Amino acid sequence: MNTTRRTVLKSATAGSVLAGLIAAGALRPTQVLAAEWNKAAFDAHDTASALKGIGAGTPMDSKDLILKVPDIAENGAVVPVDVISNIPNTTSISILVDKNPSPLSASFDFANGALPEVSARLKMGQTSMVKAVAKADGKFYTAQKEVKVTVGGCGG
Amino acid sequence: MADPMKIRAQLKGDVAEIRVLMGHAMETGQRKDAAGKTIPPHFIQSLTVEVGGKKVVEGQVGTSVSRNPVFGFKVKGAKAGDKVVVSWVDNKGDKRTDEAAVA
Amino acid sequence: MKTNITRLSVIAASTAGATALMLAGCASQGSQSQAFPNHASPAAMKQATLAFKRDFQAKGIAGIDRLTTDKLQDVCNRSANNPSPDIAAILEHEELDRIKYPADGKFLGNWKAGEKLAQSGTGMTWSDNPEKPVGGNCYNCHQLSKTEISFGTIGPSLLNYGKLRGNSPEIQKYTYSKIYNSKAYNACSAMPRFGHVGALNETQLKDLVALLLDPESPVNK
Amino acid sequence: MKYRIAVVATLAVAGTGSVLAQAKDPTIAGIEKYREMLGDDNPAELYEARGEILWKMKAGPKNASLEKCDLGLGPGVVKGAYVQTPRYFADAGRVMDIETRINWCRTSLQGFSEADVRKRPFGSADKPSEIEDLVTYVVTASKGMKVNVPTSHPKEVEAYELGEAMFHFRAGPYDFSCASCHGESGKRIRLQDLPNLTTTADARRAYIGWPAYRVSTSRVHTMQWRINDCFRQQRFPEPKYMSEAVDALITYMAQTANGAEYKGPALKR
Repeated sequence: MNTTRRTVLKSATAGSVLAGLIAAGALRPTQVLAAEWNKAAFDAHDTASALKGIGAGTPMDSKDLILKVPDIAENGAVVPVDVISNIPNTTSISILVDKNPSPLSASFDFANGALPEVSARLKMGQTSMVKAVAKADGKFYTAQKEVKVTVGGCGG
Repeated sequence: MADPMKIRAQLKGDVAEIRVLMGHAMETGQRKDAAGKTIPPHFIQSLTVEVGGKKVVEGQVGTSVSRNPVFGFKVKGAKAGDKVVVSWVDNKGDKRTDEAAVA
Repeated sequence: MKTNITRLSVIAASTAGATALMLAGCASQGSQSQAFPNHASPAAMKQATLAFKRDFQAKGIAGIDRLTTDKLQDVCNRSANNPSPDIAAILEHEELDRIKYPADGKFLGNWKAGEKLAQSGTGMTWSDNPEKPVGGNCYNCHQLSKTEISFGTIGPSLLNYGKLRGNSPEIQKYTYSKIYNSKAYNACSAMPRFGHVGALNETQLKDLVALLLDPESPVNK
Repeated sequence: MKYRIAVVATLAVAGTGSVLAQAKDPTIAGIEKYREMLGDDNPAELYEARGEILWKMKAGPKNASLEKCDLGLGPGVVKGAYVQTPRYFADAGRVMDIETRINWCRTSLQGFSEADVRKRPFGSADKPSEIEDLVTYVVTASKGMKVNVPTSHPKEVEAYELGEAMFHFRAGPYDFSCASCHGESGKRIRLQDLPNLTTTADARRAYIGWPAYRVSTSRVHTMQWRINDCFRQQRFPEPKYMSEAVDALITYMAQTANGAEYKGPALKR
């Protein structure tokens, strides 16, 4: 479902493809207005299932996908994450935290001049790999980095 | 009612840098209150950003986005004065739309 | 350790009754005197005492009786934490005499339980549940292991504490004593008197001694 | 007495994990990068926006807004007021910090009772208190201005001296004073730097970081809260909200921090 949603955004400028999809029954008309929340992907309890949920399968490592995270988080409640894709024709970026109860944190589709870049702030329950996944020309790419979540304050 | 969003859209060259701050609990559904009762999940699920009448970003988010979320995007080809409209919808159906102009 | 000779002689001089075990135990660590400046005049300190009585209220387990200072606190407050060597020696002696040692004569507990205790910073505050065990607060102020990168620096690093000192009965007893009542070795030390005030019980103190001395503990790995 | 200081110096050099060695620790660099990446987008802005509405809204038994509140620079002047408090207010006959003063206006102008404003000073992430919103609004209006707390009135001198003495008072089950954590330079609890509030440089750095939105609690904390929670961690009983004792401690810190540029509510762990 998510794959089709992405196609929709990407082809928002190419009306004919869209009309074709609707005609072919691949899309319900409501999906054109607002994609349904990808419950399967967000509810997945491990990274592999979450990746499957967004249609990414096993993404390829890419040096052109830049993931900026702090090495150490002073607190896991807010971990700043920046993702920049230098992969041509990137249309979407997703962010995952391997060890969170639900690894998929967020997924963004870009169109109409939006650069394939996003910054967000995530919760992390513990030290974990953070992954960025980008989609470009139908292929999925990934980059990952570890963020150490520390115990802070007086602990009382 | 949810707090109004804080939207900043600043033009650098022909790229608008958009920063959005949303007031939301982003409750995971895994926390317990003082009485030990589980607090039900309450979180933003989707957001959209429009610039100059065109949808530029469509996002879906889960419970692991921090409380009072902050997002940053960049949009090429924007002009000063372009209207930036940001909307979000949460899992309870609450929603909010706010706007600002590219400066 | 030879570099600490000055420190050793200082301690020996300041606590006339110092034993060999103390000297060995304090060799490279010990507690630091609080050397911060206190310009507050005695008159201002008196006003402060009154203000605490007037403007503070009991909450949870933290009663206003906590504002009543004992002799040691009084001396430290009045001397900006620098009592004369003679007075410090007397105070340290008194505190040493107050230490209650385990009836079974054993000082080593379970280092794994000790590590958990060392991580915990809870206990004794007005928001703490008095039914729950008090934490050791160790990492708040000390480095203890290579694995825990989030550690404080108010107290000295205790990394390799046991490796550096061995595990002799004297060291065990000194370590137990130091956690039980740090003021027995430095009258105005910044470190709480965990055993003396009943924050940590005998089992907990032994677990912490094991954390510091057990060769298998992350402190000595 | 000098020898004790010398001993500490010896320790720092000889200690196995000395402070000097830790200064180059990658952990510290990592934490610095984290703080830098947090950036400027501060949820405190949500509090500020609500606070402005509350400031201008008619409320209380007298159905009045706070727009005529005198925060020290004359009725209605909000800009710059924060960086000139705590100060002596003749109408109240005492030194007040910004929070005490705003509440004074809520009682005198809006007709709220003393009990009303003391009822729930510290809110929660789910339900911030009105005073937290109001304080955030007022302090944000001093963003970019220099801390310039008056020091000449006898009551201001007295408050400073009381605050300083309280700062050094050790008591309680753990023998802690404020100075136990904030009396030496270059120390930290866990990974959090502890400003030495007896020095100008650190007092400035600390003072301009409050009020703050803390990500660990997901809410704005005021300086009244900051002092309150320090005493909790100090294992003391609770300081009374807006008491002269609390305002004296804030005065001590603010006067020490004079000259610092106030950056607005901070975003921190």
